[in-house]
Amino acid sequence: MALVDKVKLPKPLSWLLNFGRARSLWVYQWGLACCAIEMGAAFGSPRYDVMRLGVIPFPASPRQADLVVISGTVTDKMAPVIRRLYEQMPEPKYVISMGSCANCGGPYWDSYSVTKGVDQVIPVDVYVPGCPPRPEALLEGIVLLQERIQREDMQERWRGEPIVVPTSAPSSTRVPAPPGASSTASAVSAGSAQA
Amino acid sequence: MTGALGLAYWAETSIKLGVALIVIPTAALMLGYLFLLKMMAFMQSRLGPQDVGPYGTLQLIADAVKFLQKEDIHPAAADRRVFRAAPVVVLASSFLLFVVLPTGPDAVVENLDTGIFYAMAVSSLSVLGVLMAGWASANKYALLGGLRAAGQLIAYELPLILAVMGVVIQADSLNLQEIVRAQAEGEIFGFGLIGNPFILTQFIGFLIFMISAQAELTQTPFDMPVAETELVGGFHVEYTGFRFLLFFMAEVATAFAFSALATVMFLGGWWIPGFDFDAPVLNVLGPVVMLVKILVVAFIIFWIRFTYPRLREDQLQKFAWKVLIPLSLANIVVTGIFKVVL
Amino acid sequence: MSDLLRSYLTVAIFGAAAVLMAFTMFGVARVLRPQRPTPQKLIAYESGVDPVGSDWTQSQIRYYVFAVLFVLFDVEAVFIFPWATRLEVYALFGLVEMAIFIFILVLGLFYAWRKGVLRWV
Amino acid sequence: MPQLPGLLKGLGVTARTAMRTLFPKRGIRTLIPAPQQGSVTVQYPHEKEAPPDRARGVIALHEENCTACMLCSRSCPDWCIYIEGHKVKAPPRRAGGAVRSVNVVDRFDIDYALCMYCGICVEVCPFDALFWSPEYEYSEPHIADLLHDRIRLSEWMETVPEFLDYEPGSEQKVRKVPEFGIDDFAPARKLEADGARELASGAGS
Amino acid sequence: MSPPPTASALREQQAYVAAQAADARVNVELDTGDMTLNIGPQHPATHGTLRIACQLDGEQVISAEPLMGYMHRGYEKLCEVRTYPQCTTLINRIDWLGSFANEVPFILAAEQLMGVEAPPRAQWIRTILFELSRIANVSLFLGDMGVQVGALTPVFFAFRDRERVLNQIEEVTGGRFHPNFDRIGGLKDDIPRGWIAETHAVMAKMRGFCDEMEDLLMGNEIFQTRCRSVGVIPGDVALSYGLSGANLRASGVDWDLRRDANPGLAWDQVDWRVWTHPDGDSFARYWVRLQETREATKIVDQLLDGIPSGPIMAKVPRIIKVPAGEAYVSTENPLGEMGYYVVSKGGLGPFRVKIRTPSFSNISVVPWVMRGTYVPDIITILGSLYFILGDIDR
Amino acid sequence: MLLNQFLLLGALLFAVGVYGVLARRNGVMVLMSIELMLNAVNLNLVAFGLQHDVVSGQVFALFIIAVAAAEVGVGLAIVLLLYRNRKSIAVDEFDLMKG
Amino acid sequence: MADGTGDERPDDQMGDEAREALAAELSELLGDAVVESHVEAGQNLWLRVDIEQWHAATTALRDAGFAYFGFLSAIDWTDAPEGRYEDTEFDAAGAGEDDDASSATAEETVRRGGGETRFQLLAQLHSPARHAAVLIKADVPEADGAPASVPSIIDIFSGADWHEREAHEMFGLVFNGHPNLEHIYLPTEFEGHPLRKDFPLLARAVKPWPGVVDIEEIPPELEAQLEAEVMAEFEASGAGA
Amino acid sequence: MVAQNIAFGIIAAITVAAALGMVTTRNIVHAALFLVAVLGGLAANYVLLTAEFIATTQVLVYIGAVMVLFLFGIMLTRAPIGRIPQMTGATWPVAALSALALGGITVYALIDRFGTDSLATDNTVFRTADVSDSVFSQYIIPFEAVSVLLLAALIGAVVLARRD
Ligand code: SF4
Ligand code: SF4
Ligand code: SF4
Repeated sequence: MALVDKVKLPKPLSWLLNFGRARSLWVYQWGLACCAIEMGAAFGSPRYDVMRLGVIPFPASPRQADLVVISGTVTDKMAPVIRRLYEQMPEPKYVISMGSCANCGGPYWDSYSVTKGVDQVIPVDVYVPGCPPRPEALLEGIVLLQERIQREDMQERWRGEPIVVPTSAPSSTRVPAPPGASSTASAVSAGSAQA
Repeated sequence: MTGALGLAYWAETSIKLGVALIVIPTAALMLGYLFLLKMMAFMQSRLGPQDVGPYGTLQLIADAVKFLQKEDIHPAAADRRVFRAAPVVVLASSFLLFVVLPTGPDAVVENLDTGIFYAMAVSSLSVLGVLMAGWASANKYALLGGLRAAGQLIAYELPLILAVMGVVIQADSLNLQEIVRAQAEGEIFGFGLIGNPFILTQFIGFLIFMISAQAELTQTPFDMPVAETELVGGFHVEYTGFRFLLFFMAEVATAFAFSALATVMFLGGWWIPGFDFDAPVLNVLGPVVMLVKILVVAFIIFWIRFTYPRLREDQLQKFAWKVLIPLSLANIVVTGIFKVVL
Repeated sequence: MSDLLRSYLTVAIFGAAAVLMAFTMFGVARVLRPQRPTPQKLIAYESGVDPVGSDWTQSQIRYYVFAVLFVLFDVEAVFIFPWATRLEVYALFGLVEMAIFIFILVLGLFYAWRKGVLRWV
Repeated sequence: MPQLPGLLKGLGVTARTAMRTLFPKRGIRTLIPAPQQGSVTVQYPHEKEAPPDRARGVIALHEENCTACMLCSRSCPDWCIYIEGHKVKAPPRRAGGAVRSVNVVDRFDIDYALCMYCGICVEVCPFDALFWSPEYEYSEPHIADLLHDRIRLSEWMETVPEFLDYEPGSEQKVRKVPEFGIDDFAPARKLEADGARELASGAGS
Repeated sequence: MSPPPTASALREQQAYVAAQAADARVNVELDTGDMTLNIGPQHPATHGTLRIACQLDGEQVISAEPLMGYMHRGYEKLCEVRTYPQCTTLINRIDWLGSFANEVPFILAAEQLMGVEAPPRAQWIRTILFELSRIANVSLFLGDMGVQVGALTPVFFAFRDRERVLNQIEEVTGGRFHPNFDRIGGLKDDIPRGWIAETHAVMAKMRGFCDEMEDLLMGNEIFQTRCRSVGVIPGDVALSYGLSGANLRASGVDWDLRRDANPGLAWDQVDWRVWTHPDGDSFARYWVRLQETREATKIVDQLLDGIPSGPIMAKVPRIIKVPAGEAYVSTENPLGEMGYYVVSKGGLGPFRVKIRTPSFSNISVVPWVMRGTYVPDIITILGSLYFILGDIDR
Repeated sequence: MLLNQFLLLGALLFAVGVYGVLARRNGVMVLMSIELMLNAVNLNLVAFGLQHDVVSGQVFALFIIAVAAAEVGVGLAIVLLLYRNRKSIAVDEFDLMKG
Repeated sequence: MADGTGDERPDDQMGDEAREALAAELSELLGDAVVESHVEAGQNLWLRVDIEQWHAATTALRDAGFAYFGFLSAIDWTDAPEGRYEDTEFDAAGAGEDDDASSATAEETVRRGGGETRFQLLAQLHSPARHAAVLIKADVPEADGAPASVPSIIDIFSGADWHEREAHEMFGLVFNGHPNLEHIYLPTEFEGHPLRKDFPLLARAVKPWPGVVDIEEIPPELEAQLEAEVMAEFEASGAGA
Repeated sequence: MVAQNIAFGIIAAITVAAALGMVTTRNIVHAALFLVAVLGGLAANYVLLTAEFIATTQVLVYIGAVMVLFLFGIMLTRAPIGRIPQMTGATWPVAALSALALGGITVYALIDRFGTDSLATDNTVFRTADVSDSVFSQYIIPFEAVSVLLLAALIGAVVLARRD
């Protein structure tokens, strides 16, 4: 149906479209556990105010959301719900996994009722470490995600593959930040931070 | 008929249409950006959008671009045709409102004789769109939200209409230009320098109008139908992408239009004290004056929205039927008495 | 063509413009957006669980009474509008007429109030 | 005092906040809007606030001190520290001493995807080899990259702040953070370069 | 200080119930058909993942049954396979808004079994941190309640001012809200230089925040219309459901473990009072919490000025083994009575830990209190009962 | 324009309305068909008014709109009442004489 | 102020004598229902009642002023394979050094209020008026490998509803008279009772413990040679001087 | 004139189509929405007939109020999405025949009687004021009667909708 996945778009146009997606991430108001409070702080606290970056925490329904932050423990009982809500979001959609619990079970790695990582249920675009991650850490994850969306290849994305960023170096050969740099995150986000 | 610009009908209409097509989305964007994003942020000691464009001005543009790329979902159980038509109905209702808004002696799309009556009629169309959306989504939250919204819209439509009546009695006309003229040429207690903005004599009417407008726009404290914490957004729960965008745009554009109506009817409209009523220069200055007044009124609407909690459904119905409607009827009678006696 | 018809032609054009605008956006979006429906995606959203019960409901009878009230008062407003523009001409006579009219309708409102149907829910 | 209706008071609160945010300046410059100063927002990617020194952001490893004693790994509630090492002979500490047998860390990984940032490992380490650094910016698109190896962990040493002084009345002693130098964490690598490891493993097989 | 609330709640509640019963009768005759509405597990009103299955009759609730477990993480089992220090850090995460307060009763229970007592300095600092986490926790409620009734702004104010408290907590413990700072026999570390003065300043700010909330939200007539006489819980019902904390005190029961069963912290050293409210409705719960936050800032101020000097750690072995025995210690946490029933067999870890969490009991009253209310009231009542998911589901 | 344009349109709508009233089983549908018929009449009234250059046509139309509104209000209430008692709004199932 | 108050009451927390007195009083009140009572100085008061009289005893306590429901739960007294409540092989290695914690593991002290069966029911009730709390326990006998059903007390304390459901889910206890004994936390298809000691935590069994000593020893045949090399280097560097 | 006729043609076509849709659709909400289209078309016809006030009233009262009432009524009597079987009774052929016959006769009569009488729309415009004057002089009694009628309808609706 869509033409975009068949036709190569001119550079400025695809830049604009990527810009729209990257800079208007309506994020779903949905928290799971302790991390949700730090997420709430990132979204709701004037000190962090994620709206500056174009991440707008308005929608309460997945239908209007572009981004979901899985913030907290994913239990086996919750996993199908997460799966469904993720499915109910319209494409293109992005997922940030926030905190150790969502990354791979965290403190409850040996529990009988906790899913060991949300990536067993839905694909994840960015993992934010921490327990809980500071709100700034979530912001860093969001900046990283925005960078990646800005460089995304729409054709690939529309066909359903997760984010493909052609220019970024394979992660295994990543360059550690030079000593003294305050940002030790990946080169991509460091670039954005100085931009 | 040749219009003010002395052009043929078609040329003139095309120009007006063009202007309107630019003005309406711009108005929506401006209100959205200024109040919905920035003003709210400042009231909460935040900054609001800041990174997208200078001071975040491009935020809503980015939103629009994004919404255009979103997948379009019709829930399987939904009634597709009605589902699709609903936002268009709502948008058309708010578009049609703009037809009669005067911004200068000649700067008006069409100066309909039934002016305000027409405005009330088209604004009531949005109820239909809301009910359609709520029903067609095949979703409980949406249906509940749609019904509540419809119930609220009709309840507050009445005081809205009745509050206007006082102005109509004072101005002796339904025509919005005539209403502006009546304010410009009127005088209060012999003091005619600033004319007679009807807010002075119709303060009760103005209050009722503003309260009802707030409710018609489903803004807090009357936003129970779209309450996020209960109904996850009400009738537009299931809407995605640009269809949601249409609802959103219509909402903000209607807010703009209602502020404009309030300005025209109660705040003296585009007229500037000291000018001739028909001075052509007002065609240029008028819109500016209007814009300033509209922004003031819209500011109040959004200010209240960001400050207040919302009323419960039964409370706001009670308020409409037991307070506002009797009050506005009384206002009509009192205004009538003054009109006849004085 | 009379002025009147021209004015309303403009109104029609504006209405059409609104619809057209919606459809243009629809067209643009159609080109740009992906379309990957899955069965899950098309289920009604209900806080993430299976919708329970049927997808429609009935509202209560109260809604209906409010709607009737609204219709009747709306009709009343239709009569008041022209009256209001000509009140100066009708003077006291018109005032009394309308006062009676409004009074009778307010009686209805009062009746409904007393009967306790002005309670939402 | 007559009570203002709550409705108006509320409007006053929001309006006041908005004014304070928009026009924070005093005196003649009151009329210049300066929301960036008036708001409490720290504009994250452009400006960064330093977290408190004790903040538990990431664990840094001072490799020189680590004896691969496994204590941290054992007391970690999440089982997320992976240590491997081998024994080498080291010269005596002072003249006349005997040759010592020391552990060299070959692998020291912390899985930050799993870690619960409790600090138990830092606390139990008897040799002051682990330190908290307040850094937090290490999100990754691939979960495997959240496993920080000993090189990455050693680099975090750079960012470890000094320990804080205490309020009066305390009897705690202020500890010191070891100096971080690029040579300091080298011994393991140097020994590696010397071929000790190859020697040992070659002889074992 | 707000004007004292009037106690007309009971009569109003009766009228309300009667009116609703009349409505219910009409509707039964109408047989408008039941509708089941799910609120949650994903729903903005449920602070996470509680799910409330409501049977509705039109807009009225016939029955509301909380379905939980979407956040059940199995603390009690996990505690059995962890050592005491590992448990301490795990149970931080039960009530994630007031985490330091979670550690305290557990540590106290372990100390009771071991027969050690923390030195006074540690006790004072514990109490300060305890009250700070209460402020951090309840101030979020004060704002969030606004969201539940539809006001956008209060929650931003709450987050804004709460950050200051979190900063203070983090400066001492290193964690914004999972401090893991309490140790059996004392504390992990002492407070850094300059902290006391800063905290005094923050407390003043928090009092300002309380005033702001009072003007912005609690004094607002719309808020009062929404909350008064809504969700009335009489005192005896509250007791029988085991409600605790501000929910209990808002029902007129004068019961506060800090005063009535002080298990060895410094509350008895300072001057403060317990607030109760006779109405038992949503408004009363908000009112009581607002007063308690104020009171907590006063407690902190007093405690800060009187911290005794000395060590922060009692003599305990480096590897902690708790002698066999059983102990139950509960404290007045931000959400209510949180208690740990610790059974030890003398090993490195507890044999069984029963965690009595306040929210679990507090929310168990929901089916009772929701009957006959309106859909929007569900949200108000849930909001005013104030629960934390981790605290319900554990 | 011809007078008959409008009259014929009115006649057609009226006939359609008649069909609706007779053929539909659903009470609400019947009411809606009646509305249709009333509107057809209204159209004729206004057209005739214009033809004869009197305003009365419009005034009558106005009154008819008012009456129609009242009619719908009561009519729908009756349908609801029937529904309440019979769980159905199929009109041909009701034999009102039998009660 | 007429309301919204709570005047400071004297610090009348329960002393040990009062606790003893209360124990005596309650024992008397409950009569032969009480199997045993126990008071721990400065702490808590335990009452062990006969399971048959569980319902009657709770009612009596409620009527005696203990109307504030605390909690209800159970204990499984069997030993679990992976618990840390006793030394495991790993812990033993590190724990040896300063093991001066008193290890009074005599059965009586472990089971305050006693207990002979595998499962024991446990509840706590407050009396706000007396500022006292009591922990009541009852042994749940086993029949055919499953715990016998116990009487439900939700007609006395409405709040016990969820607590009993939880105990049912976690321990498999069956409460007679409970209207809705379903899973409260776990998905309906979940099998087993997690808080029973024999319920295994799979993740712990599957994942290798990273704490096992993973240090490669120097092969003994090379030891002397390496030692000499190191010594030589040490001396060559002049540090030995 | 031509423009008016074209406009009329379009409007009439839409109106008739919508009317037919209304009586044949099997989805009751669709039927209501078709009725909205019919009413909208009629409003446009009123404008063509220079009855501006009636046109606006049509929109305000019919579309904005009566149709809302209908939709409420529909949702009160179960409005499932999708089709309702048996919306049309078994007697529909008879009904169709009668309607056809009626329509045929009327059409014949109209054409016979009025033939090609034309309407002069350019010189007569009834403004709102004219309607008003007429109501408040000539038709004052019906006007007051309307208020009583409305009151009666209101009481009727309240009584019917409420049972006690
Ligand atoms: S990662 Fe830590 S803070 Fe986040 S939800 Fe899990 S336990 Fe809570
Ligand atoms: S901080 Fe805690 S969880 Fe993380 S590695 Fe250290 S001991 Fe393990
Ligand atoms: S970091 Fe410390 S505890 Fe861990 S192995 Fe090294 S020396 Fe031992």
